[in-house]
Amino acid sequence: MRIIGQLVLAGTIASAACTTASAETLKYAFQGTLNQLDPYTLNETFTLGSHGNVYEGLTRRAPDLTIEPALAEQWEIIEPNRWRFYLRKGVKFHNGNDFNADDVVFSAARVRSEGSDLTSRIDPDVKVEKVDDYTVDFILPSPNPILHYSWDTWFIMDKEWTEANNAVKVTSASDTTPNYASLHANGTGPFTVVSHEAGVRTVYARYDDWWDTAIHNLDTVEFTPIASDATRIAALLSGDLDMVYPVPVQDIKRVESNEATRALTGPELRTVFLGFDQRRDELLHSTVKGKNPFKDVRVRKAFYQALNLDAIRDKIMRGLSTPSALMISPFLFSRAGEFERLPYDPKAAKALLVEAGYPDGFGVSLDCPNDRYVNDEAICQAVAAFLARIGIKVDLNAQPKAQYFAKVLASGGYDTSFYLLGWTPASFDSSNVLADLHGCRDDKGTGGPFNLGGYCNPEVDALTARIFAENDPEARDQLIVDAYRLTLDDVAYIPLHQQGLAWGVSNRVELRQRADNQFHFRWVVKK
Amino acid sequence: MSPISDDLAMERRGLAFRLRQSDMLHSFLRSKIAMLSALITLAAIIGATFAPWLAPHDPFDLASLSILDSQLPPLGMEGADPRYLLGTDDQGRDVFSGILYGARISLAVGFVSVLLAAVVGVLLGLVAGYVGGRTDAIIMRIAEVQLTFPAILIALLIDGVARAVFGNLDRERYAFWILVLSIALSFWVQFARTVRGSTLVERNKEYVQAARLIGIPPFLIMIRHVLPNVIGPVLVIATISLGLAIITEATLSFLGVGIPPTQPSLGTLVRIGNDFLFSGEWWIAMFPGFALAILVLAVNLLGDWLRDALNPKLR
Amino acid sequence: MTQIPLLSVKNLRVEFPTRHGVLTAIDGISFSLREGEVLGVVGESGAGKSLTGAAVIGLLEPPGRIAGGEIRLKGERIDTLSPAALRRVRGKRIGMVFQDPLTSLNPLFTIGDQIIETIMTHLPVSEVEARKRAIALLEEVGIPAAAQRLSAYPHQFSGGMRQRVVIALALCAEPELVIADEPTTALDVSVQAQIIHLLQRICRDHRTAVMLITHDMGVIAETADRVAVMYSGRIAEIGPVRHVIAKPRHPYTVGLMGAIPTLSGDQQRLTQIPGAMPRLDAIPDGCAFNPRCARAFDRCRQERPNLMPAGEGEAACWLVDPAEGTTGEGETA
Amino acid sequence: MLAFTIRRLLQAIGVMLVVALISFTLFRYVGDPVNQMVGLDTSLEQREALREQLGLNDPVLVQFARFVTRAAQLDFGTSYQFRQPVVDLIGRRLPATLELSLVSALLALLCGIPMGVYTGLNRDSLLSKLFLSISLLGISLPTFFIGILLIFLFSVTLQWLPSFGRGEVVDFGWWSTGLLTVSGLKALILPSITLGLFQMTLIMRLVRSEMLEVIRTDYIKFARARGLSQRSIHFRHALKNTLVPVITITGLQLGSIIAFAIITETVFQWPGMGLLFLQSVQNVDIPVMAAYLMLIAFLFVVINLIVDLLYFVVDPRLRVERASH
Amino acid sequence: MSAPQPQPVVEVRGLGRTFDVSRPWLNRVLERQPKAFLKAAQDITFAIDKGETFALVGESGSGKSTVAKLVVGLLEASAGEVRIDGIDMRRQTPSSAAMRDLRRRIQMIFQDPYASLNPRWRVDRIIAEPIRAFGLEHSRQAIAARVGELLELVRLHPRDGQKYPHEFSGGQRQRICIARALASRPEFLVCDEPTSALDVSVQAQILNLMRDLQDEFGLTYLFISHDLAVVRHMARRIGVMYLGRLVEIAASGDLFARPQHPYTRMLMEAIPDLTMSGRPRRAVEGEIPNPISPPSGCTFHPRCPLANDRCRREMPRLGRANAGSSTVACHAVEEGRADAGP
Repeated sequence: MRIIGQLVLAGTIASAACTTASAETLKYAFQGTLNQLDPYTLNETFTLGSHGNVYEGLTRRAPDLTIEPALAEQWEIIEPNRWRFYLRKGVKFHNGNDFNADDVVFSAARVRSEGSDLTSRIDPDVKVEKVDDYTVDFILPSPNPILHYSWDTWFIMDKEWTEANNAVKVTSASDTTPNYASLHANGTGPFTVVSHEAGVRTVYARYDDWWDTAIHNLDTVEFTPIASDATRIAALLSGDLDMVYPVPVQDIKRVESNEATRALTGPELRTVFLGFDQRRDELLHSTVKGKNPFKDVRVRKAFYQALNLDAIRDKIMRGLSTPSALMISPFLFSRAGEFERLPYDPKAAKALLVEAGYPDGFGVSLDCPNDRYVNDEAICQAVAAFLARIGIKVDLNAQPKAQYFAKVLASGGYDTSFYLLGWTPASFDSSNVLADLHGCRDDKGTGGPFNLGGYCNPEVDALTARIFAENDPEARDQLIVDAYRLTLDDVAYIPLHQQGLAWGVSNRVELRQRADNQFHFRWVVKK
Repeated sequence: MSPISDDLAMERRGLAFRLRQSDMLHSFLRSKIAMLSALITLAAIIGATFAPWLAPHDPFDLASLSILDSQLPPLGMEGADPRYLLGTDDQGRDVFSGILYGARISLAVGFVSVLLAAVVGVLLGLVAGYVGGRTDAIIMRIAEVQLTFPAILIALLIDGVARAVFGNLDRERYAFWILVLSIALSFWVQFARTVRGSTLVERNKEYVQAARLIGIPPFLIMIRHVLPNVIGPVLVIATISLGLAIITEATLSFLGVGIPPTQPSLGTLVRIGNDFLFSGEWWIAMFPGFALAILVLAVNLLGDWLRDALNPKLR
Repeated sequence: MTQIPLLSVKNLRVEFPTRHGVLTAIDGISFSLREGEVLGVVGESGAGKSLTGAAVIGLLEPPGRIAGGEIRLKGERIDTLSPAALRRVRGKRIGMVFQDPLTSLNPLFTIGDQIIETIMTHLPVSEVEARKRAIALLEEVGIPAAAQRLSAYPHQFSGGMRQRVVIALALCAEPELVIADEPTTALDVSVQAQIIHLLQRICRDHRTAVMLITHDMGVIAETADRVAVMYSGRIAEIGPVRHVIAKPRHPYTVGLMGAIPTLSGDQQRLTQIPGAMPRLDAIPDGCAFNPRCARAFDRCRQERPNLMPAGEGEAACWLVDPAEGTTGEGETA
Repeated sequence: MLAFTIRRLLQAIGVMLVVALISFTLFRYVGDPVNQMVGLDTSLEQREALREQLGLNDPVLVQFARFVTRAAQLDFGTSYQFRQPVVDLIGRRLPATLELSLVSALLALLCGIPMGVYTGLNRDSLLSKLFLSISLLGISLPTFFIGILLIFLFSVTLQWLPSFGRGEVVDFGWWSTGLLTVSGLKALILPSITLGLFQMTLIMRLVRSEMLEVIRTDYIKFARARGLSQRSIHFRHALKNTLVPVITITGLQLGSIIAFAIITETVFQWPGMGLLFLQSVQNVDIPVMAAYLMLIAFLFVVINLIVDLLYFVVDPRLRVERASH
Repeated sequence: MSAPQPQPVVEVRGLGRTFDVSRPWLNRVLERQPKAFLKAAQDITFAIDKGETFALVGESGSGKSTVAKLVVGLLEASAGEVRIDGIDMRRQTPSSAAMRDLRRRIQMIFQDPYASLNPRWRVDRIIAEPIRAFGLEHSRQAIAARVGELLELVRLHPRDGQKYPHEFSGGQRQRICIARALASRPEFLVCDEPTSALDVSVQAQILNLMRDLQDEFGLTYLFISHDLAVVRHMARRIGVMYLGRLVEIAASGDLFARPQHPYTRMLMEAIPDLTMSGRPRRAVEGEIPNPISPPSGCTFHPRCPLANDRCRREMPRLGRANAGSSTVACHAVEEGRADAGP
């Protein structure tokens, strides 16, 4: 680093943010911001992914997303309703404290306390018991085969540290003084937080006393949020950054063709789909009055068959999407291969519309986010164009996610007739898809909270209930297949595709890409 | 007063006169730049007005778009489709048609917002200048508050409000008015200040006193006597504001407050094309950007010339 | 006398190129000034009197230009000087006083700044000396407490005081000639008299010649030695003041004199010259005054008269041409 | 002058109260902040409880009164998205924006004024026309596009300058400056050009037209008649007289530079207040939005005050003392 | 006077107008300044007979234009009254028929012929405006005919109505102004420096025209000017103003033959002598003081060669002078000290 003048020297010494540039610094950017460090404040992929470098859960996931032991060395279901976790010994938090069962019990309580956004990680009725310093039991009200599926993002905090810093209460927005834990971090993970300036920069450093063997060779990691696609890509291309994500699909070619960079792509877990309001007797935003055309399965099917997903993949997604027959990624359901999409057939679609009594089509507005999914708005435009060909006039209402979600979710009174949404089951399991997206709901969302269109088939609900209780994997999968078949026959949704992940990576860097779009430094090797 | 103006310039007031005076026409014909900019502006207005008849494709007609035709390069490049002179964008829209239709929207936003700003600004300016006193003070304080909210902030706020209030309505329809309102809101102040200034001068002129003397009511005096005499600078500001409004619209589209991409303005086209700048499809951004720059440049040059031509001190 | 006149203007033509063709604003005028002499230039607006002053000092505004003739200062041609050389003449050898003292002074500088800058531009003096001289000048033009007033700004002076400052500025470098363009028009009657007297006194004391441009016959009558009456870019009549006022030869001068109300109040009607001065782009053939002249005859409509001797002065009128056999003597109505 | 200052300050407080009230009325409609604060699967009851806790269910006037009372003590609450006191957040971002704005304004002034003087004096010269054309380009392209093109040229293609961020900064207490390191200065170049171009054009054209008017005034003519040198006439007498409008416009522009920084900061990922504001709008972070708008209004008012005081310096006619005889 | 006096058309009594020129409240408090008032006109009293021309003369700032505006009602008076044919203008409600009729009967001619015509209006529309406003004619033909008539009256051609003001010279414009003023068939014309913006030869035309019109229509003029010669030529009686007050009123001939007030004398002496009679001149001293803080007592005392202590203390009132028709506000005249000079 070159310095101008003496004054600066003094300043530099005072400045903690200044780090010496070395080969082992990783600089990367993401489109969104890391708002705070408290691991329970926001249930959102990027935030959790970032925390995953600092904090650890009892389990963790490998690059292929299989569950691995982490802070728990192993676990067993000692009774159908009792799971026992054996904790790893000799693990130290970044502040030097030992990790033990007290921390797990504490974290289980804190993650379910008021203000936590991750309360769903552990059911409120689950009791957590310390057996000894390194053994913890979880007592469930009913059997749950997927109890630990999302525990890779339930991070264990240090009880002593949290209490000492008066941070037991999860930071709430209404607090006038910030929670210590939202500005500081103390995990067991491979990296410590050196400095964190929300929305500007977060600097991590290697944690030398990490319990696991480090594959990475990093000393420092520097994260900058860059919202503008063009700027983010420019920063990668110009060599200012080692890694950026996401790379807009149209720029993949450019990143690939650049000598010093490459694009890592792969399918993501999220399924993007279209939903209909099938609950109201008259659509809120449509030219059809007095009835709801989406209650007619022929109309839904016509919409389905009017869309050419291959064209959307080739042209909008640049090949970086997998048209999907199911509402869940094939990665997350082993028997997904048994399902196929309905064929693209505009003629048949038109015929279905005529049959349903809409020979001239009708108008409906499509709610669409424009900053949430890959090319979300472009997809909606393409959908509008395809539907236009069978006589459906679509008014596209594309908005930033803030306004979009405020409108279409339960809090906005499910104010939508036709919408585009993406879904990754938090538990990585079909039960979540069936319950949250397909469960019959009332006006407040009880039942299927994210079933925005109010699709309802009691048979599906019955199957879903059985799936939750079934511990035998094969029988369970069969039940899931049966449920999916029902929903597909109903054309409950139009699944579109699993969007692709695209990371731009400098050739100086080796790393592993995970399908859940979490970026973990622990696999990064810098040349 | 310069000696020569005694001899030559018989009169230095009145826009009508100056426009009618062949001086204006002469200076216009002499200035090649003014001619060219007028020509371009005219061409843009005609192109925009008659876009539905001139454009080879209708970029707003979703039914005619085929995503399979997207990202085709302009003629002369490999893989070009002869149907698309300047190539197509990510939705398969013909860029050339998009520019024509986009100019239509940009100009519409510009014209309507400037018109609105001018009407509001001129009226408030007239009243403030003519009535004076407390009315004047209040109007000018409002203008001051207004100045602390630049167009961008206003648009962001109004857009937020509109989304909440009209959220369920067709956005394509109200987005236009949001832009118009935001731009007009931040532009009226300049009109008001200028008109107020000229009105302060005019209201003390003797022709106004003559009108007061025969009992013409103040409102009629303002409209009939003062207004026509303060309209000259308004025209100049309007022209310059038009360019600024078009640019502001484009800028706002970058922040996602602009015209929705199904019916893109020039600015929205640039914003969309922005995403393809690095990926090699430069034509999606550059052609509309070029068109935008030329249009605004022409309007600005026209404004420049108008200002110089209308400024008696520079003759 | 064969002495070289201080200023001699011969056949001066000033033109303005316009798209309608070239307008001739000053059409071949000639006159001269002796040292210490006061020449009044009188005429109605548009007659070209201000332009004449601007042409002499080289401050014609573009596109106006000197298209012919010559201007000599003590025999040296100044109309052909380079801009830099001309700048050394301006202020140094020819001073100028403008009409409006309110706008003649730069409002953002103290009068001291302005005077000292002007002195130091033209005279090789130190700032201290320049300051002394500035104070002396201000005292001479009748500004009380001059030393303190140096640091005052123009807006702190009344109109009459400002015009005194302007005169001081014009006299900074002891010029040989001062061109005063309507120096009293913007002032009140009582102040007018003071300024006229000041100008008279100072020029007499310094032996400075003055070209006094005004539309006010009264001012001329009080101040000038000789007077040139201008009409439509030409000199209609020139001669000793007393002579021109008492016995004008040119019908225009006659009309002009008759149009002025007198204090004696014995006129029932004023003499009025019908019509107005022609615009520059519509100057009639022959004598420019012929359409308004009651005594015009055919020759006036065809041939343009030049100055010819008439009494003690000269007049540009066919009526005074001995060939016409008229005396040309008008009577003040 | 004291009276003047006091009056301006009182007006300023009035303006800021109005700004606050308007902002507040509008915020109600910008969106539901709660949605942004929690994950998707938070229940309605929890959301409602949070809303109640935040006081979002109170009448606007109550919220406004609360806001004003706290704001008077410099307490703008806690950011919904960052869970940090807004004052800290803005305080950390302020230096970045101010440095960028000031450098841009300086750039605009240092280039704009000489170019304006030149073009005003040499109306028909080729260089004038070139300046005018270049400057017109500055207002004919949207800022974001200029920014992207600059990045494309200087960062991606030539790799001379960084494409984003502030580079290395040096802290002095709470103020962090990028002006003292090479990388900080390099990082400043593209954003300040992007931001300053528009203002430079404006100033240049303003100076030009003022110059054109001033050189036609009587006092300039009189200065010529006194044989003063060209330089003194143009740069002493004329330029000073063009300053009053230039100061006014520059003052007004400085306010809008800070607002325009939103765009530039977005394009260059400049960690300033504009970026913060945009993030806040997207995330319905009402406390940050309110504080930002108040700060903008405050800066504007302060700049206006400075401008008015500068008038007194430049123009003696405005100084209080009356003309004496 | 013994002869029965004709009833005056215009009576002005105690007319005054004060402008508040104080600095803003806060400044006054902080700088401990009192409120400041500009007494632009004070205690103005005169009367004009039918068909007569009464002139007000004075230098700039003397308040003569303020009086003109007060008389026609363009300015609200702070004190005093203006009676037209015995009707007090200030007592009328602004929209009443009586007020409308008063307005019709009083018209004004302004100083600047360039500013007094709306440059965007055709001349015929300008002249027709009062006709329409007072509803004097209704059909379009009648209005056009009347406009043509008026144009001819001021020696212009009816066709000139089609032109715009800028197509006319200054003198012609002033004729148009006169035509407009005459459009409402007024009886009383206030002429505020009607020729001071014009050249001498044109001034003569306008002055002659005004006299002709006066003879033709029996008009009454209030004629305001700074030019003593013009005033002498036009007026039968003259009032001299100084710093907002009338200091002397006299018949024209008397005033010029025997000026009483020292200020009047000073003005006379300041006039450049065209006849070059070589009449002795006394240097005029000083300038008009700031009207916001006028001198005490007689406001002329700092410039007056005759001033004594009483003049510095006491404000003189208009009173009949010992000679001729004059009324003068001067202690020296009253005390007979003035006759020593000039």
